[in-house]
Amino acid sequence: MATAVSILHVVLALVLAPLLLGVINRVKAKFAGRRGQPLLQAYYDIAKLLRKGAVYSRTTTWVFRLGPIVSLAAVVASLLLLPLGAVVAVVAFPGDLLLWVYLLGLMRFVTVLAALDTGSAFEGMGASREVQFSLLAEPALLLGLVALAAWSGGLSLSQLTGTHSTGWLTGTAGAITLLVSASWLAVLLTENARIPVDDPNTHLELTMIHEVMVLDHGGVDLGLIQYAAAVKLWVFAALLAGVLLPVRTAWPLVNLAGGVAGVLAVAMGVGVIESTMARLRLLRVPQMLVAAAVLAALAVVLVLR
Amino acid sequence: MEPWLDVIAVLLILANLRLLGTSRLSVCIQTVAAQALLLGAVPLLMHADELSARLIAIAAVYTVIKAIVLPWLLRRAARELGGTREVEPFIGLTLSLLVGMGLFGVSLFLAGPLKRAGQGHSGLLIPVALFTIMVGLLVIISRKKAITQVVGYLVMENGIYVFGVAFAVQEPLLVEMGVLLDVLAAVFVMGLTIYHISREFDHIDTDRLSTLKD
Amino acid sequence: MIAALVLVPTLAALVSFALRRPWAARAVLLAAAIAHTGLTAWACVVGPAPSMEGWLALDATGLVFLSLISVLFLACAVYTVGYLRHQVSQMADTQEGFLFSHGRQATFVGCLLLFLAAMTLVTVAGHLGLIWVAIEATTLASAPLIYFHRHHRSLEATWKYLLICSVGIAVAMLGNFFLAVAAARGDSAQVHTSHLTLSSLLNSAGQLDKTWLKAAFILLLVGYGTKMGLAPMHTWLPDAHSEAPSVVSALLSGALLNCALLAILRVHSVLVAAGEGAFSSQLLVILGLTSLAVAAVFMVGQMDFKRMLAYSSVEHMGILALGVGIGGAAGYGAMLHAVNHSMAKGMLFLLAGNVLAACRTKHSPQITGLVSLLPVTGPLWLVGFLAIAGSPPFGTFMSEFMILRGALDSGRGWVAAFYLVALGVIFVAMGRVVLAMTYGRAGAATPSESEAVSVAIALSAEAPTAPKRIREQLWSIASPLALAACVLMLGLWQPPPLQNLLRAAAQAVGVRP
Amino acid sequence: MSLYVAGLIVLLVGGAAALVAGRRPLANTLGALTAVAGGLLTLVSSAATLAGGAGAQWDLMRPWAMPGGSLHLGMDELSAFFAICISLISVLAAIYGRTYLADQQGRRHLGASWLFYNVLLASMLGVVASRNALLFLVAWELMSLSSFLLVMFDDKQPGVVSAGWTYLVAAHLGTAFLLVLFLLLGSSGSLEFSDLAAGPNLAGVCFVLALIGFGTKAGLVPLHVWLPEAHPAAPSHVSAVMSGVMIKTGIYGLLRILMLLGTPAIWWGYVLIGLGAISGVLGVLFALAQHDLKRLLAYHSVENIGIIVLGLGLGVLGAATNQPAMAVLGFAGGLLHVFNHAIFKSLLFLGAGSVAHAAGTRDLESLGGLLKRMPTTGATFLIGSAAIAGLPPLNGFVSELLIYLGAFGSAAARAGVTVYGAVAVILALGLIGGLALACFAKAFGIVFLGEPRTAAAAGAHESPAAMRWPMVVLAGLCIAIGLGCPLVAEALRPTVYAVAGALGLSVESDSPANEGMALVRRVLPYISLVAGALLVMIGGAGLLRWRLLRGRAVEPGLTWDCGYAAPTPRMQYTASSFADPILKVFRRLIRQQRQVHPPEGLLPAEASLHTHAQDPFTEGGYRPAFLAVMWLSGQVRRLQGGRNQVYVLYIALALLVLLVWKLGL
Repeated sequence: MATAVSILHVVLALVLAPLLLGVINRVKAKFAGRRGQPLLQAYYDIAKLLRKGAVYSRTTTWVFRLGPIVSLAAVVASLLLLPLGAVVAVVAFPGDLLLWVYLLGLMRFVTVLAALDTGSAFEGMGASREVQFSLLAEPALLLGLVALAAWSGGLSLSQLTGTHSTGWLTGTAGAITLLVSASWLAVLLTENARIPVDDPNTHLELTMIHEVMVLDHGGVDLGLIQYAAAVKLWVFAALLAGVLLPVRTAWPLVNLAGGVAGVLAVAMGVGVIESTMARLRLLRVPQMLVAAAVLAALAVVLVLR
Repeated sequence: MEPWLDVIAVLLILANLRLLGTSRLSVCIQTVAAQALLLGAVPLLMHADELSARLIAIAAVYTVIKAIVLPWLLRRAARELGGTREVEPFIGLTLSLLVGMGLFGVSLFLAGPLKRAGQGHSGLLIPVALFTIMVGLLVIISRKKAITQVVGYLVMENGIYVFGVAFAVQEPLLVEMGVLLDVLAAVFVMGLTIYHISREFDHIDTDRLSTLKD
Repeated sequence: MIAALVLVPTLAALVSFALRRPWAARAVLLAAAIAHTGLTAWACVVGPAPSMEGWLALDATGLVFLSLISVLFLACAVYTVGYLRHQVSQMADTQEGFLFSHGRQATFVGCLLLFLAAMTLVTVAGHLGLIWVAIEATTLASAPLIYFHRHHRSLEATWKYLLICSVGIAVAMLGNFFLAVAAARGDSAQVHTSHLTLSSLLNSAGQLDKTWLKAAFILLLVGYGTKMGLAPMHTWLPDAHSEAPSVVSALLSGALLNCALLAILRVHSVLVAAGEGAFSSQLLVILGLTSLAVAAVFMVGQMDFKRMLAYSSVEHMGILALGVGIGGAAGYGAMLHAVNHSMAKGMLFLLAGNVLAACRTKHSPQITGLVSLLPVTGPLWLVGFLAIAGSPPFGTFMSEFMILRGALDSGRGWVAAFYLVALGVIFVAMGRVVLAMTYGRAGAATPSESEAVSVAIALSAEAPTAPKRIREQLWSIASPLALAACVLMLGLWQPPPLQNLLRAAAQAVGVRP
Repeated sequence: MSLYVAGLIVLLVGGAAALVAGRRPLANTLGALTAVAGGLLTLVSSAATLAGGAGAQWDLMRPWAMPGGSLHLGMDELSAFFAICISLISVLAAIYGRTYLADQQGRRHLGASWLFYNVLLASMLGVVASRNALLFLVAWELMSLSSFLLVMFDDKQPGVVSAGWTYLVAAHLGTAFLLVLFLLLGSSGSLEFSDLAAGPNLAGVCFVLALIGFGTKAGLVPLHVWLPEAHPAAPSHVSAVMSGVMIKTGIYGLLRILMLLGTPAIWWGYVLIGLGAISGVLGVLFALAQHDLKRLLAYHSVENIGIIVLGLGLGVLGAATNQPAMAVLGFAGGLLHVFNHAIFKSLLFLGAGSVAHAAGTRDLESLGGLLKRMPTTGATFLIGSAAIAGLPPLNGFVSELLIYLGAFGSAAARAGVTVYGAVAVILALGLIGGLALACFAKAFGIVFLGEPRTAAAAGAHESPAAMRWPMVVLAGLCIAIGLGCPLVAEALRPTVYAVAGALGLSVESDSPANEGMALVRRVLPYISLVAGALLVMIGGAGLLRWRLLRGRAVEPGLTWDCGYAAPTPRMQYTASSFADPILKVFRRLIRQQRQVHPPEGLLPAEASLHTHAQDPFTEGGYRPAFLAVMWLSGQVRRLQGGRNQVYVLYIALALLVLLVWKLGL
């Protein structure tokens, strides 16, 4: 039963991931007083892209073609390792958290290389920023994991978020949860190219990161990339929701439902942030990430004290 | 004979001071020769009661070599060289004398423990030996010319000889002759070198002998 | 037998002086060197008995030094033959460009042989007075050798060598007198110098007067130390080594300095026998460390590679003094190191001669790419550097290692640290010069503006302006190759008989291995 | 045993034979052939030892006519492990090297080069097999010397001589510490390894000496300065051996001494972790700032040694505080990383060699677009890059994972103060991972992707097969180890147990140390599984893409440059620009000279950014120290002023001082 629910989570994630983009956009539209695009707009976009042909720059090589494929595979693999609150991951073993982190790293690596393969200065610039920011996000992510590992005594993501009772935001546990969550929110925003780090809606500003990296991708490749990005958003949102979520029942299906609701809530939260904040200057981003790392470090100290 | 030894010792001291006080090269050489002459007499005086042929022979050879042959060599070298006949000290003659007096004091001080250890014939011989050695070194150190350095070396040798005599270090002939021959040869080679120096350099001035350095 | 060792080179020298033809002199040189080596080898096997009431005696220590002198001399003799064969009547000075001539070849050979005789006498003398005479004789025999190139710098070097060493020797004579006094104390009123034979000194060591003995040691240490090149009495050494013909430098460094060391060792053994070993050891250690420090300081940034080698000799004399002073394993190490240093330094100076002949400058920054320029000398130059710097697999590593071991075993941690720091600095400084010379584009000697230089270059048939591979004469590379092989062998395999000999030598100078 | 010794003999004899062959082309073949033959023999022998358990270990002692020395060789788990690394890499590099050097045949003295190569191999194999301190030291220095001589192969190139000097000096000075170390350990009189033991209160001193001595060889910051000079200067197959395995002998030595010293002190662990973290982070940062491909790789060796030392530090910390699981994981991770780094670093150096060979330059800013021109080199370089960045499913990830696991385990157990050491390890590894990813994105991206930046790069060609195959084999190993990590860990177990056991941990089958190994056994199959799944999914996604695109229009075009229709290669992003933002963040740690000419005005003229990274340890530490010593000695040299009078004065003073001091006159 539990395994079936875990698999169901993966399926749901794969199906619902593009919905998160719709949710975010809807929230932003509401804040702006617009009607906004349809909730399923991301699905339409991806579907349309997957129906198209392709134009490849003569500069590019197979690395460029490999990028979307590998990043999709990597993010789906990371999904397999991902618990959702009390719903354990499909594959859970001690140390899976590291595999999870490094799978996302692999995704980043191939995306960056695909960007560099075009030989365009725009994409090169985006790639450079991508590695810079994710590099700085890494300590925050890892320290958060350390804090949770030390608190839960487990070495598996599923143990970190699932089996222990965080006591819903009270006492030390609550403090740790809050600190880690705040830290990881920053990581989420960075890794998924959201405001205030990046603006997913524009392509051509020199300030762009993720979107400018995929500038030369089109058709099926772009579709795969957009889908992979959506899944990645789900992955981070699920992690965050899993940590914050109070739903720890004996019924796996309830846990799953609660978890999915949590993920959607996180998406809405991201929408709120995007609506209320301006994009940071690029020089400020490292500061934000360092601050996030400090929060996570605080959590570590709190646990280990 | 002991009183004579003291007299000789005093004469040696005076010779040393004269060496330090003079500005003329020829006087220097002359003084060294005189010193050697005095030295030749010392063993004879010390062992006046048991004079042997061997002793006399040694004294004679020594005197001949150090008082006649070597000064003659030096004088010749000095003449060949031409140049000034001054000693050209680094430190003034007065100061040299003062330092010399100081060194004599040091010698007296140093001789104390040595005398206790050795068996003194004359209270003055050991300090005089040390003094002479020091003066020799002082002459080498404080004079510019190469030839004065040879003179200083000779003075030093004289001092060592006095020391040997003072402690009656009576060495078998072979060593003694060897020593003498070595000294002779050393001075001879030095003289030869100076002769070459004179040809190589305009005049004998060891100032010029300082191109090799770090 | 022992006397023959001294007499053969002396007679050969006299013959040589009389010879008119240069080639004949060279033949005499080679013959005498071979004969001397043969006699030495025989002495190694037979172990001749002391003669002349102990005035001549060849013990293990003497045998070690005699052997290394003999072998080195043979190597140098072979090299000298090649060196003299190519002498031209007029040479251009490498620094200032003027023309100069040489001394007579026969005289040069004669002096070399006399030098050998004097050094041999040092090793076989069993009487301190005789040792003194022999050492003074080495000075006199070698002075003309240094002045073989007739120009003002070599003259200056000769003069300094003569004067400073003579002063040192005079001090040593005073030391001998002191020793005689010390020996005579308990005895009779009359001092009798047969006391100064080593055997009698060692036998009656217990009755020696301690104060006089100590004073004597200080005087002898400073006196012979001057000759040996211990700092701060080493000052003649760089000048003489840099200006003398390279083969003479090799002998000075590899053989002469060891003779002076041997003289000090003799006195040291007396002190050890008298129970004052700690006193002399301490002084040796201190002077050894001073020499190391001075050598290190002067080798940093040294531009003249022959001077660099000379300072390296100061360094190694310091190491030897240190090793003897420390004793224990270091005593054996010191004996081994004396052998190693002679071989390695001899090789380096001979190679320096080759380099000088090819590049016509002692200024190392002007020399690059020796490996390409001189296919044998270049690599060997590097090998020599590694060997002298104490890098495995060369024998010097083993000896320096043993000296370090002795230092640490005897609890002298700071001495060991100082030793290592000095060695490190020297390695760095020397490495910089040697590597820059050995490698890189061969673009040696920027020929001086003087016309004379090019004349001389044309005469010597070596054109530094066109840095191309030079075919090297067998005469000039055979000896360095052989010496390199020796040093290498000592680092990989020390024949047991040699080990025994060195052990016995270390024991004889009073350090218990 | 006889195979191993035979291998050594083949190497030495072959080297000598190559030397005799001299400049003839035969020398090249002969040298490479014997290197391969000897390496294969020792590879087989040491693999047999590692696989055969305690029974297959051997010990061979022959007398050596050298006081204190003996020809004592032995092979235990640790030695065998390192011997395998050395043999494997050396064989592949030799195959590569023969072709790499082929165009020098007849022009250069290749015989000497191969002699040095073979001696380097033999001495490395000797180092790991020596059981006598004197023999060890001789082998150690032979290793330094032969590699130095190999570095000097291209001595006509600018900078090589000074690089060689730096290397030689560093190697020699490092050895000085080892001399003292072994003499302290051997104060009982015997220098056999079995008799070595630290005297009372000397264990700490010995550890520090070993750390400095072996750390210099391994390239730990701040003792690393020779490494980025020497490794790029050497021919590439030599760089591969030096960077891949030679520096690991430093790790071997450190482990060997730790094993001799027994139970470690806690602070050793902290020191190791601290140095490892500093080396790792600074190494990769400096690498990021380099524009010379081989120099960049050399700095990555510093980084990877840092990772290895982090693992060892974790192990030592675990051994000191009796946390067997952490210790075993630390050692396992460190040792596995030794092996992994040997593979991918030599792969990368061989790739860099091919690039330099083909394009004639190693300057990143002059390269580009090589993947199309050198497909095999490019693909293998990509695999190596991903592996060194620690990405799954390749081997680099596995070893880092083990170290991570040890640290996370300690954190999860909240085991006292050591937790902070563990957290430091995690943080350092995380930072290193991110930076390495950035750095290799830059290295691979700039060199192989995009358009060629110079004509030389445009005219590059793929290397001959004999140079490609070693790279393919190594890349295959990267993947194989990543996928088959459980098997590899099992093969490594004896070595890990030997180390842990010698450090005072009980490694019986039911002891707690097995927790660590049990964890490894539990985790690694999952890694294989997910890695396999990943590959399947990549295949699936590829299939999907192929299905979707089938029958549709796929056209070539220009890179879309936002409306600017004629991009030139010069408009591509440069390596300097790529790394610049990251380096700015860490500007306090690295000294980068920046020459910026920003675009100015409405119609900007030429603008440029030039960066030049100097090693702050060289520029800020060693060079000023050298200059100070030079200055000081320059002052002291006045003492030798050329005047005889002064010289005699020195003699007189020496006499006076000694007399007054010793006799109190």
